[in-house]
Amino acid sequence: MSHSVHSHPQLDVQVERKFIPKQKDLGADVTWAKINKDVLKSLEKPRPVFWVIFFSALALFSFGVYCEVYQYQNGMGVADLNNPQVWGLYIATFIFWIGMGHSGTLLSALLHIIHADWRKPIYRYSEAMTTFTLLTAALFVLVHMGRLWQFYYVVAYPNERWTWPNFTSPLVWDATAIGTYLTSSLLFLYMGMIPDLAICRDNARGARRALYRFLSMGWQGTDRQWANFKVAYMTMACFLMPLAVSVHSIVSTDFAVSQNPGWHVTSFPPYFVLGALYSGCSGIITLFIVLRYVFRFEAYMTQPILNKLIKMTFAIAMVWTYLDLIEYATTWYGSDEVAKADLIYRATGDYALQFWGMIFCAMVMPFTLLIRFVRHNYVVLLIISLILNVGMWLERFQIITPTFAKSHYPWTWTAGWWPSWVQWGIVAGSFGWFTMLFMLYCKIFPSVSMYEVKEMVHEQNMEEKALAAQTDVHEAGLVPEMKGGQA
Amino acid sequence: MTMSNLDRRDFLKVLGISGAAATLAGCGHTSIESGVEEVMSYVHPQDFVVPGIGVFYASTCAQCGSGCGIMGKVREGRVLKLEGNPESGISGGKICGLGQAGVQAHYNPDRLRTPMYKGEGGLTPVSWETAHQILEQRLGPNSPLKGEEIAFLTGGVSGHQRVLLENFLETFDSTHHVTYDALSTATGRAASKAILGAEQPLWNIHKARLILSFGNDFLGSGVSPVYMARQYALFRKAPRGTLIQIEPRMTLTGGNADRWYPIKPGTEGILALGIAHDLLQHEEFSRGVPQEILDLVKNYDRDAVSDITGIGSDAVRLIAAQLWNNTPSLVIAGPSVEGHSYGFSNAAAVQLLNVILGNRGQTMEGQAEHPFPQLTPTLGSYHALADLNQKMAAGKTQALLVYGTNPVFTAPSHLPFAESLSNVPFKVAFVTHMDETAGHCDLVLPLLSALEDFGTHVAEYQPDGVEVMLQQPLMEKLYPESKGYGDILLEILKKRKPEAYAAFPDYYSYLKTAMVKAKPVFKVSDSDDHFWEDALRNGLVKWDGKPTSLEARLPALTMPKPAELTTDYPFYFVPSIRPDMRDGRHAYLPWLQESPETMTTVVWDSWVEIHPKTAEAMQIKEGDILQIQSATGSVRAKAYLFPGIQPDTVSMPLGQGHTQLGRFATGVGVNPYKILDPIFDDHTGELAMHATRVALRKTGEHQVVVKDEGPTTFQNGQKLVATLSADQAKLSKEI
Amino acid sequence: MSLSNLIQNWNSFRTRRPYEGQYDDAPYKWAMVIDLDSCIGCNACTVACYAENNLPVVGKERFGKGQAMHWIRIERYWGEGDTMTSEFPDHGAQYLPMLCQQCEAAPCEPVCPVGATHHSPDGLNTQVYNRCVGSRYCSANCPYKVRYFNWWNYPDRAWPNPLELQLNPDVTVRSKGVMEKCTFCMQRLRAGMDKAKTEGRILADGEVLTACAQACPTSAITFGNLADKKSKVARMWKNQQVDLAKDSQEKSEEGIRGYRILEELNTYPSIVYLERVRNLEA
Amino acid sequence: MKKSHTLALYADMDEAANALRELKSSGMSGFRMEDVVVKSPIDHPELSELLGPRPVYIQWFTLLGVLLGPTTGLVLIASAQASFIYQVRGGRPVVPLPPDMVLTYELFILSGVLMTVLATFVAMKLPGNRSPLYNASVSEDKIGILVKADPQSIPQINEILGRHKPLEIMGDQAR
Repeated sequence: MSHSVHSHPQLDVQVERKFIPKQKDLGADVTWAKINKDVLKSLEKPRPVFWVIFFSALALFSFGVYCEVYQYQNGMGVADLNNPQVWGLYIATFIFWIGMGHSGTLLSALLHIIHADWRKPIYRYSEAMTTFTLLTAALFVLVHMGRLWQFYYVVAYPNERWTWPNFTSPLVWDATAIGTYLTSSLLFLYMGMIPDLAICRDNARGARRALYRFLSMGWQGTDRQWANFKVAYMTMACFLMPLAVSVHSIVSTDFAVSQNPGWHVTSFPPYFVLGALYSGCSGIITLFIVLRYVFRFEAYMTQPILNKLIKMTFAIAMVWTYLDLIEYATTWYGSDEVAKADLIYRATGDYALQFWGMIFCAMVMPFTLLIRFVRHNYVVLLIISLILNVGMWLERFQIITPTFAKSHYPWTWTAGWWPSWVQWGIVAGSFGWFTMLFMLYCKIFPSVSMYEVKEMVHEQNMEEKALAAQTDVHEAGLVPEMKGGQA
Repeated sequence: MTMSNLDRRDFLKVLGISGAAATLAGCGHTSIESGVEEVMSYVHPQDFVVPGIGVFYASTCAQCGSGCGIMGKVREGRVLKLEGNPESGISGGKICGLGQAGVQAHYNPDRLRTPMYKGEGGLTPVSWETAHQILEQRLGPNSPLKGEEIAFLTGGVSGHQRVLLENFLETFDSTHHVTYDALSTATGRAASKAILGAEQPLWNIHKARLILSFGNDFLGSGVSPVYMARQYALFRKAPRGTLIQIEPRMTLTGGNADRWYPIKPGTEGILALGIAHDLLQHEEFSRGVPQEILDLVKNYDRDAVSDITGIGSDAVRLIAAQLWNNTPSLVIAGPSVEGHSYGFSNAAAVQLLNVILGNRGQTMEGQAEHPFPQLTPTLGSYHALADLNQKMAAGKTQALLVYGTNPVFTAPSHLPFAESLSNVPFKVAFVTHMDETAGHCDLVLPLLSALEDFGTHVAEYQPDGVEVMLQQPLMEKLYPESKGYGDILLEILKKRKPEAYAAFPDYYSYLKTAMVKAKPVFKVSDSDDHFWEDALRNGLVKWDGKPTSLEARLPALTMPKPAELTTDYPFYFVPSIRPDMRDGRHAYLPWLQESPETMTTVVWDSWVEIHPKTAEAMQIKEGDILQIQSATGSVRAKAYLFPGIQPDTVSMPLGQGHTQLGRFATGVGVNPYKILDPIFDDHTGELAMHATRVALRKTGEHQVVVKDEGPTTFQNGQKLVATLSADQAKLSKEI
Repeated sequence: MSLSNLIQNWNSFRTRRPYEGQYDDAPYKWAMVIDLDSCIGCNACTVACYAENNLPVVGKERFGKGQAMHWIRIERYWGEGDTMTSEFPDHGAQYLPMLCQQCEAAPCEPVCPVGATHHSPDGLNTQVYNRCVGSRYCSANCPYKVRYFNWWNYPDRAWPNPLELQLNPDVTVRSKGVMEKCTFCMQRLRAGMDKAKTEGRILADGEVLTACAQACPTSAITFGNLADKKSKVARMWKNQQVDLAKDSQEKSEEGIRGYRILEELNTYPSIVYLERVRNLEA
Repeated sequence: MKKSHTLALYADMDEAANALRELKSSGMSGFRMEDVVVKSPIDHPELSELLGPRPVYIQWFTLLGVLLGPTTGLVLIASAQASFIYQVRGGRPVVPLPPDMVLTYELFILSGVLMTVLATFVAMKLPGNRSPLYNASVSEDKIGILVKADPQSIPQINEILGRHKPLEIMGDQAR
């Protein structure tokens, strides 16, 4: 037990600092009533920067819509796609968005299952992020389609011609998996929100009250409701985790079941899942910092929680790096000469900048997370988390484009293919769309789970009480607040 | 000369319609031409129209002079597709890309639809009445024109179009029919005539064990590519013959060679003499060779030849050895041999090898004597145009009729044809499309397309006896205001010489009468109508002519040593002939523009080919815009790095750079004709197309070369086109 | 209905293709042989295809973007490796007419989300334009890259009046957003097979040809019915010791030229290429 | 007999637990422990001992979902494949098992989730109306004990509830 006494030079006060075993996830001043007050306030009065973000997103989205309409009218040709380069940014960004969604599930489902309580203040927006990224990804399925107006052919519906989708196509698996994932995540998000919606209902006025009243469905917080709720929530969490794993595995089969060099890789499913979690986690860090500031969630989105999040991100980044490197290694030491040539092309060819950019952003940059300064400086951390995601986007880009550029068939190789402004516009629009939806969500629904933070507070209190009952509080040094300052 | 047992004079009369022989009026039309401008309900369709079922009609391809028999698939009154006519000995049921595109020439959106007359503001549409009035006023019975005051300038024409044309000129007491061909092979023909006694001997490609081709692109842009390609296929079957191609720039044929040698342009004759030198070491070959030749050849030992030509002395030995081992062989010369000031000697030196090797009667024969020489094609030359140009410039020509040629586009800039045109008071163009020459004319007459008009064709190269090919309309005319070439001429003729022509209501009846009159020659005992209908159905009439034998002359030759390249113009300039564009007349066909040129795969453009090594030394990358400067002029084109070219040579394809030929041709590429230097063959006076030398200048600009090939032109280890050594192949066991 | 169908035909629904003798009882299995020694690279086949199948001319700009629509293309290679082995192409160029290989186990088929491309009973890899939604997965998965997508509404510009009068009424003009590819001139086959069926027979050898085979001046393309053992194409396959249902061909001796391109990818193509022969000592 | 309701609000969980304990041990007639409802902002599993067995049946619905969903799904997919004009694709069997398994797996999860959600709403009696004795503070930081009993027992119950420092007691017969 260390016991140190410092003197404050200016104020000439003696600060007696106790050994602090571990900072709590939440401050001691967080009470149940404060939680209600803070979170409900976020629905009404965010910082003005909220509107800046919202309208910028709206503007980006509008530009994306313009590009899409232009493409719809004139054909996919405006995207400068061509015979080997049939997919371009659309599929790359599609995977990016699908991937982004996975960490929400990781936080809300897996950490729930293993009772990692630090997830509680941040899982709600992560789960919302999952839902909205899936919605954004689903947009790309449509944007990418040559005949958007016939999109319903992909859906299995009975018709007089007895035609069905082709169930052997990974794209149909995709559609099914994403449909399942979107439905399940949305229900999971909604289900977990019901007690909070009841809180909103109990405090709102006017139209909002009607909305919350409708959505909370008459939740009263009775013990029977809670008991059922807990079982149901746990069951769904148990479904969601393998679902998330299957979804990105299936997305990886879009590539892995094909013949193309660089795609026909056995390790693709875990590689994709990890990549998804990785980009999702850094996305969560980004949103953590943004929400914390915009909605004044400083009391809930605390440094200890962020630290845990960063640790998790770093660990996932390392596993992903490992999987990426074994993918290269198996190709390098394998006997598939075409795949090997493709790998060399990725690293040295027309898209070498993107390749090394990915290596730098997604493999090297995570190491900055080990620096304490980075973890504690939110501006720097925000930038780094964005860089990580740029890296992950580049990773998707360089899965698709170089493979098309240098496939089995030399005659149709392309050199330096580059997407047109329409593609970039739609990709930018998708970011606008996501941000817009997400910000709107945070403005309308509680983006911090009130009841679960209350549980956290409750458990912290219980813990303290139990400890306090055992030993002398002062001796054990378990009270984190500073004492003194009165002398 | 072989002659049939029929009186030939008689036939000349008949086919020439000289005198009162013309008695038959046009009787019932049997083609779909009948019913013109009648809207027919399918409730009562004509017998030959079955909705939904395509019917094939035979005709003749007019896209080039090869005279391939074709069949047009006609459905619901529209011609949809052309196929080869299996009856035709030339096409044998096959067709080339250029021929396929005939339908696009027919349906081309830029077809001229009304007559045009030069007024205040240039050419403006006029009615046919006006056009006829003008024609009658200028060329009618009261026309004072006589002799060389009138000139008829055409590309190669044959059959009754030629007969009618010459009959037309005859009424002016003129024989001033000028045939101009921008890709004239007159020099080569003259050399062949001098050595072998025939301008265009028959080549029995399939019988040759070895073909030594000096720049002759017989598979692509030669005299009869489809027939040659068919023969080539046989040549490649067991026992497989070997093709050696020697040329400065790889042609399509060169691309198919077993061995391809890049040679310095203009040194082909020297190489041929070098090979002859080697061959004449053997007594077997030297026997009977005159002393002049032995003296001439003496100086060309392998090393000397190797120095001049850039072909290694081992290669010279190898070529000679193979000629020695593989008999019969066939040695042919092409444009790159002829296109020099000493082109005649060059080509003659090449032909000399055939004589030395004894290929006459084996792989080379004379073409069968044509029973109707007046139907044979007129073969164009450059000097014919130059002569005409001189007369025009001197103001001797009062009226000029232009048909099937576009000299304003193809004449080099040192032949100011467009300027000379302004000296001619009356110029008429017969065209389907407004081209550069028509743009300079006073009266432009819209012709029926080749798929709408009647005609007969006789090919320059008659491989199998003699065929008179029939061209018949495959559908009704698209534009009511267009007229057949024969009909227009006939109409004037009727006025000028009504006693001979009044009986023919139209060109069709003229044609039918003439053909029917010729029936006895084809040994057909059918009735006249049957004969005619059979001819139309088959698309041709055939006469079993036997090949003639060739002579062997060994004239004394002098072979100049080509001048070295200078620092001012350090590159040889070789214009290349695209099999589809030819002299540029087909540039308005979108299928051909979009067809990647086989050797480079470039589309919709002009480019300059340069060897990668040369490009590297000059730091030129693909797509760099280069200025190609000759003593005469300069053009700018994108660089294309091409390994199949002699490193001191640059090459540009002909045919692009139109300023006026419809939307698909105008503004595409540049016209290399305009930088050709005024160098002429000493013997024939032909333009030496391959003698120009140029300098390259980088402009610093860069544009992407639009082409089909990607960044690699190699198979990169994939088994795509595998090559098997000929000694391992077991072709004789194959099916 | 479909359930009983499922149970009744379970065995046939569970069969993998191709298998030995698959077409023994079938009337037709369309196949091709392309003799690369005869092919001279003259582009007659490609233009014939434009004419027969209503292929749009896309123009320079779109061609430059790689959006050309040539169902059969002539590729010209300068060598087998990845560089020139000598300064000049001493043994000429290597021409390769590349068209849809009508693979028996076509990689494009299983990946189409809507089943727009599938295998017909006579062994063709079909493309149903009406069903296509334009996901382009088939093209992505095609190792030969012979599928062409309608990036634009090509008919808008490809056939200015009256060029559209040339269009073949038997062939659909494709609108934007659908995938297309060589059909082995399906319309000709269909008409021929229907005619033969009414006459109670099967098509004779050579009765129906694809446009490319019909045009080819050197007859390098042989097209026919592989199910008919007496047809020329079947005899050539046998002579060249290529078995439709094998993914690598054992040859009884050296010098047999028949091979299928990228056969190692288990695509089982229906086109056999015959190696180009060159007198390498010349 | 018509039952009456009473609701007591507590600031402290321990007090609420004591009140429940006393209610349970009082053994009075006219009321059953099953009729006691605790309303709270969070789940209090520690109270379940006092409240007696309150079983949850959701998992059985889930089981039903995960059994029925994939089975019907697989049969439907296979039948659809069989009825689709006998389309062979890429040489694969018309009814290929690995892809169908992928879809079956997704349907397994989807039907599981949907049945769970359905069962949850049924079990939680949602959507439903709040009882008249709902107080908004139970969604903030208070704990409510709602007792349903015979009207004559209500005063006694109120008394027991009142002994444990309630913030408020409301009900049909509230003080």
